[in-house]
Amino acid sequence: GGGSDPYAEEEGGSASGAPSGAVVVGSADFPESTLLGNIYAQALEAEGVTVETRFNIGSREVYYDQIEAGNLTVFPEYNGAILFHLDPDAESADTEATNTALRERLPEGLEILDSSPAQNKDSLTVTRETAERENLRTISDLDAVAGDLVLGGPPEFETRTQGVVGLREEYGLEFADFRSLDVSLVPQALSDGDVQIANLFTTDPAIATNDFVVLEDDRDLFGSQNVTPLVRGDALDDTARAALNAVSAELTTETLTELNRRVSVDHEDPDAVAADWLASVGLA
Amino acid sequence: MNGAPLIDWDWITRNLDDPIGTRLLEHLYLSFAPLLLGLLLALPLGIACARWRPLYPPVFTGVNVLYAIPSIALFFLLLPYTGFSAWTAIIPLGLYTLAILVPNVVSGLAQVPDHVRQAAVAMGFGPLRRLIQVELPVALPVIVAGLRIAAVATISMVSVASLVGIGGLGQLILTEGFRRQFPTPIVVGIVLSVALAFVVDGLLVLAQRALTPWTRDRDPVARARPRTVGAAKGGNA
Amino acid sequence: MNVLLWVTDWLSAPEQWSGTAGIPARFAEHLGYSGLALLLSALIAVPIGLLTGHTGRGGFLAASLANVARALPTIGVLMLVVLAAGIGLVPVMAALVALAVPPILVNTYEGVRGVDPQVRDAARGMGMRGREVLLRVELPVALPLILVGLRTAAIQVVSTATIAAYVGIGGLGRFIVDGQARRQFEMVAGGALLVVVMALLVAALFYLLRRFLVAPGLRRSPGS
Amino acid sequence: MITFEGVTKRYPDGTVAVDELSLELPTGQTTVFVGPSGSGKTTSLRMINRMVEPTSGRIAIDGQDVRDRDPAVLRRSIGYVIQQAGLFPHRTVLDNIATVPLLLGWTRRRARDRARELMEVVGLAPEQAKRYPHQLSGGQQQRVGVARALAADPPVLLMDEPFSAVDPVVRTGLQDELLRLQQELRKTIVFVTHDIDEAVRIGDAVAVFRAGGTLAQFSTPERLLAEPADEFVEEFVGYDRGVRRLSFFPASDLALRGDTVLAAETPSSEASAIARAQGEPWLLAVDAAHRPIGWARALDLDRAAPGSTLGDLATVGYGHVFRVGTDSLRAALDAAVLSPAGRAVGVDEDGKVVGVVAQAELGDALWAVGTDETPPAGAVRP
Amino acid sequence: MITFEGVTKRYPDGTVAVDELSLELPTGQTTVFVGPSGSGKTTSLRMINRMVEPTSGRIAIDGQDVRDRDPAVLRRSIGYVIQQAGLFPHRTVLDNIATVPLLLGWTRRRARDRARELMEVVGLAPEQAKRYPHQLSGGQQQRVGVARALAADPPVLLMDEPFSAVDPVVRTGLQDELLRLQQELRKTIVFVTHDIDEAVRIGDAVAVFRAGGTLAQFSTPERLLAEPADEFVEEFVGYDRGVRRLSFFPASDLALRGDTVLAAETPSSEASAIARAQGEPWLLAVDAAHRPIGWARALDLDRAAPGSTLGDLATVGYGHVFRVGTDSLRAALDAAVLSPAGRAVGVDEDGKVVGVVAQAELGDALWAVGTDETPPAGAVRP
Ligand SMILES: Nc1ncnc2c1ncn2[C@@H]1O[C@H](COP(=O)(O)OP(=O)(O)OP(=O)(O)O)[C@@H](O)[C@H]1O
Ligand SMILES: Nc1ncnc2c1ncn2[C@@H]1O[C@H](COP(=O)(O)OP(=O)(O)OP(=O)(O)O)[C@@H](O)[C@H]1O
Ligand SMILES: [Mg+2]
Ligand SMILES: [Mg+2]
Repeated sequence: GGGSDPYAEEEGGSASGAPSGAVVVGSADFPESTLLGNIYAQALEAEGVTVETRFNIGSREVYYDQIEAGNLTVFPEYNGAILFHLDPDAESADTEATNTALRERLPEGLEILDSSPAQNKDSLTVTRETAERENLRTISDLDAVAGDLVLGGPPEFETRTQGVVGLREEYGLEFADFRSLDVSLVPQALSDGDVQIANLFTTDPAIATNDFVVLEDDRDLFGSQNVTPLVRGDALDDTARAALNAVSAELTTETLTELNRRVSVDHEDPDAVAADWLASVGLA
Repeated sequence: MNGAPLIDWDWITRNLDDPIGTRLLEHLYLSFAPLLLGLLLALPLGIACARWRPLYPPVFTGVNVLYAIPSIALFFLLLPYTGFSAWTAIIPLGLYTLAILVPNVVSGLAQVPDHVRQAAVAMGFGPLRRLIQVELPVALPVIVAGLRIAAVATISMVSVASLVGIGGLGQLILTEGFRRQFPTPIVVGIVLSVALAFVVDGLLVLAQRALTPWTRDRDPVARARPRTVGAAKGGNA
Repeated sequence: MNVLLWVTDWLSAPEQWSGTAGIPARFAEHLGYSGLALLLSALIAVPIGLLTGHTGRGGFLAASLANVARALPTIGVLMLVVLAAGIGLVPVMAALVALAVPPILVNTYEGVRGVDPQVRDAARGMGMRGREVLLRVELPVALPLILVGLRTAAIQVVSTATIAAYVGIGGLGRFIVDGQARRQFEMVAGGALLVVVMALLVAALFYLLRRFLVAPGLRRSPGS
Repeated sequence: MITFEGVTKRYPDGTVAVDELSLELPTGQTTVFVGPSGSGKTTSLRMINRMVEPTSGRIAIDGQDVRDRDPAVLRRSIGYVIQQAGLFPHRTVLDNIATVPLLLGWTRRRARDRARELMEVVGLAPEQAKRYPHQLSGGQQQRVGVARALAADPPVLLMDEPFSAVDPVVRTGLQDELLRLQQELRKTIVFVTHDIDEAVRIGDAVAVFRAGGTLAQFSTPERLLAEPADEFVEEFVGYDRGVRRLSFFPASDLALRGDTVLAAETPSSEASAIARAQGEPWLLAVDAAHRPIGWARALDLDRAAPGSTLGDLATVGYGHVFRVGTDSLRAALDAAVLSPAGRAVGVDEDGKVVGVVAQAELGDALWAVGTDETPPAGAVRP
Repeated sequence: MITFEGVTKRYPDGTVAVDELSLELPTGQTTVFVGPSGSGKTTSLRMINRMVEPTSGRIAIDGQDVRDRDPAVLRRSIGYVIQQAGLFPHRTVLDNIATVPLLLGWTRRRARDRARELMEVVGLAPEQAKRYPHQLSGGQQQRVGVARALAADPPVLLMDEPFSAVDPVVRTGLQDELLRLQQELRKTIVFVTHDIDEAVRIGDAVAVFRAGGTLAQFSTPERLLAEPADEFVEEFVGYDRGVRRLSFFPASDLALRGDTVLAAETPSSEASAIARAQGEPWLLAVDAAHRPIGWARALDLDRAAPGSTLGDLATVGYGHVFRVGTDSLRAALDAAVLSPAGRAVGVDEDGKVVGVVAQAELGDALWAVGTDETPPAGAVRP
């Protein structure tokens, strides 16, 4: 389940600062974000924090402003992604370096809490069949065959440094064509053979279900994308911070992938999956 | 899909209240507001065009050009200005209704029989009083007919706004369904959207009957069909 | 105003005018999808409209179905068919045809129904058989309204074919969707402008069709 | 009195609809504008209530130039009835009629009471008050139109082809109604039609317009038929005007003879003797109430069986009758032509025979019409 | 000959539109169906070309049951004209007229030639061939409708209120046209109207329908006016039928006197002498071509200045004239009533005076109409 009517109270706007009382947890409009939002909300509630939720808000362009304005106080984010949002020219590196760079660029009032080990990174992924036929394991292995492959991914992948541009510059790869697709269509396009190589997120359950092969990012192009709570510092007390950091500590890429699978493949409700997991790790 | 049934009744019962219910209400609001906005713009515009005929061709072209702009594009283009407020959906959808409502207002007024207008002048009605007490009431059935088409079209178009994250039942379709490769929310979204369109249409018919008692038992066949004027046909873009 | 400037910049960049992702190619794709969808819709809706209008039977059913179709949310249809049939042309056509059939059907039906009963009667009274009445009298007399229906449908299809971009096939929607994803608003606006241009061309085409297909004796009847 | 003084109307497209029209329409009378299509009748009418403004010239009501008055106020004081009645489709019959009173600021209750009163005046049943115009027949709609025009009791009534959209039978009924109303109300009525019969029937005076918006003739209806001013008018009033003109001469001036009218019980022999004495070949048999039974031929009476009565032989029917008090020469002629005896039977209001018109007498009356320049005062209406 | 034998039509909703109708419509003649609205005229007409199928009974054309023929083929052999002409709005006048020939498989050239020919027959200018129906006046549209029905030269013509949508003047013109055409073509025409005047004018025979779809009377127009079968018919044919009936009696039977017709140059004194000799108070002055100049009163001649001529005194005008060869008693009566002398002037085709009808003579003719049961053979048309 998602949040209440997200713009019901918008008009008046409490742009002046943190909302009085409740912590407002948001999420973007893709399943993993909603799942994480649910996990955060429930973990906070378990610690007695009053929580409001505003889930399924559109793209980062939309919700980031809302966090800045103080209408949202806790948001599940990825450290690399916010960094590039704030500074498209930033260098990506490991988790620590990314977080350091990010903290420098975050505006007044916003901060990130502890990053979890769980990463949802961009990847280049192929079917097992292609991997075996062309003998692919790393992105560098594509060198010989890239010219025969059509790459599929969300539209922005074509123009990003952490995308087609970087692949050209870092790896020297030129693909036969780039096909832009809505994120949720990419796995299907790959398995149907509409594209031969795809930009997938590493926690996408479709990777396991379809037995896709994720090629190793041997030159570290995609940087780190650790799940990290983006928060308004003044809205959270120590209890709340501790609760969120506890979640980050427990969350791994494998767990996240499994939880994603339950939401997107088994079509379980995200709030139920969140509750389940929190209980299993003793956080609720 | 994975061979799963098209409809997962379990999901529906679990989510009946939220998000299904909330999205439905949101959808209603997102449809109603553009209609209201459209009507508020179309009435003066249509009245002006009916009175000063040369105004009509450029206005007609204008509203139709607006209508031809893909809604996704308009949503995207408005985003930087209106941001994440309902206006991002309401403004484009409201503008679209003009292509339906303006021609209907004009033709509704044009359809006021000349002898009725003459009679009103001859009885000493001033222009404004004539408009309000005679011409608009007589034009009402045609205007409401346009409103019906616009309502159905708008209700079906609201969903597109989900692509910018403001789409009522479209959210159900996009985030609950499409992004999770889960047909049930999509089917529920479609069915509810159609049902909403029918209910609203029915309510408009009832409203028209209540507002225009003089059209009753006139021509039952004509009443059952919405009237078609110019390019004014529903649909979504 | 600088939006306009960006758009002209974008439009005048030479790289936009060549290649499989250039404007001409996208324009042609868009035109192709729209034309195909309109053709399919016309093949479905015109015969049904003519028949129901001619016989007066099944008209209510056809109109009701058209009403349902009109209320369908296009992206819902699109996404459902994508889940069922995969990406490609099929979901796009399904969504566009569902969109285009109602106006064509309703206008064709109304056009034939609206033929002056006296004229229909005279045709029968002169010894025309059903088919002759339909083809020689009802169809030509209904033609202006049928064209209005086709035009309405065509413009909607052109403007809605942008959704093709969502399911990975081209068309002018690509510019809009990609522009949004990449935060290049001049591309979104440029794409929208191209769609409007195509819609205007379609309107012009229908104006010509009306001039050449509709008997001069009917030109005063409903329509543009 | 409504006065046109050298009134010209040139429309923006150059059409001269009315050309130097000068006319005086007397108060309390019905003046009919008649003429072919496009001859400027409607334009002239509409200049009176300023729905059209003259290009030059002056129109005055009772001496006051209409241009000195606020158009809306002026119009509220002038009733206006048009062809399709111009009823408001969205208002009930009652509310249609109450329109002008409400505009004048009457209370709703008073306006409605007045409307109900007028419904009766124009012959509409009270249960039609709540109907909408489309639920009425054409004739009823016209009645509502007239009632609406009369609602605020305006002294002037403009009627533009008010009855031309209804069928001939209803039309005659509406004309009768209007004549009856006018008898009572004595409004200054300007009535446009292009039907000369209607003009002659309704008008105290008739203005014949010709193409180009000029006046071809302005006179009483009777004079119009008797002396068309020129060939245009003559053609316009049409063939048949001779017989039609007979409508203006009352049958009451005819000398009726009662001596050939006998009770049906009169023995044949006695009747025969009377016929011979009068030199009349036909006798009219009447019943005890003095109502006509039929004509008997004198010849047959002679040959009748003894003991038979006049009634036994009067089988030929009596053709038509005419009402002495109200009918015209035209009706008397009609009755005579249809009578097997070639003689017209005149009856009174109750249908009792007043007498029989001798052929010579009727002939004299007819042939005199051509020479007789003015019809007698109190001429009956057609 | 078209025969109805006990034909009944009951519509699915139970309305009995035509009830046991039996009729014979003679070949080459015009039969008019007349009657109030809803009396089954149209239904009866449409059963002839099977646009409506009878519930029971039999309709035959020249003995052949229409049900034995393919409807489409049957209809192509029967012309059909309806109220608003039912023209095809998308075809030119020429192509409208050519419709049936093309259906019959004629070549386009032949069909068009035929259409052009027919345009002339019905009085349409050739330059209207390329026009579309909406560019024509109502009367012209009706002409196209008639031409279209005649195109394949069908022996039978069905006309359903063909002229009722045009104004009275045009309507009379179209009726004249039809009469002239029929004189030539001698089709079997069935003509529906609810205008009794039109029926009487157009029809060789008139069938009066009454509500419920039964026949009230079937007879010649003259007889219909003379002897309405019952009160319904009498009311339907309307008042005035007496004078109207005069239309069926030719004026040619009137005895004309030439002795009171004198050249205009006749000296007054001479004329006065003649008047005295004839015992006539009025003399008609004619010019050298024997055309009427005006009436002079014998009384005035006596008092005239010496040397003056009849023409100097004949200033009174001569009123109307009637054409001896073609006009009816009705026209003669009209002329007499309008004449200042009370006497009708009869002229020939060229407008030359044939003679003057004495009052007594006209009166006798009029009064005789009531008794005269059958009009003389070759009766003139109204
Ligand atoms: N608004 C107008 N603009 C231009 N010409 C007009 C206008 N109204 C009327 N006319 C022209 O003025 C002339 C007189 O018109 P008017 O309506 O007064 O005629 P009418 O006698 O009432 O005719 P009808 O019997 O057809 O009603 C016509 O030639 C008409 O075409
Ligand atoms: N298709 C139909 N179904 C049911 N009733 C019909 C139908 N057509 C005609 N009627 C009824 O049959 C009766 C006769 O109709 P018809 O049209 O023959 O009358 P009509 O004499 O031609 O009248 P009008 O003068 O009005 O044309 C009417 O009562 C009419 O309502
Ligand atoms: Mg007029
Ligand atoms: Mg009929």
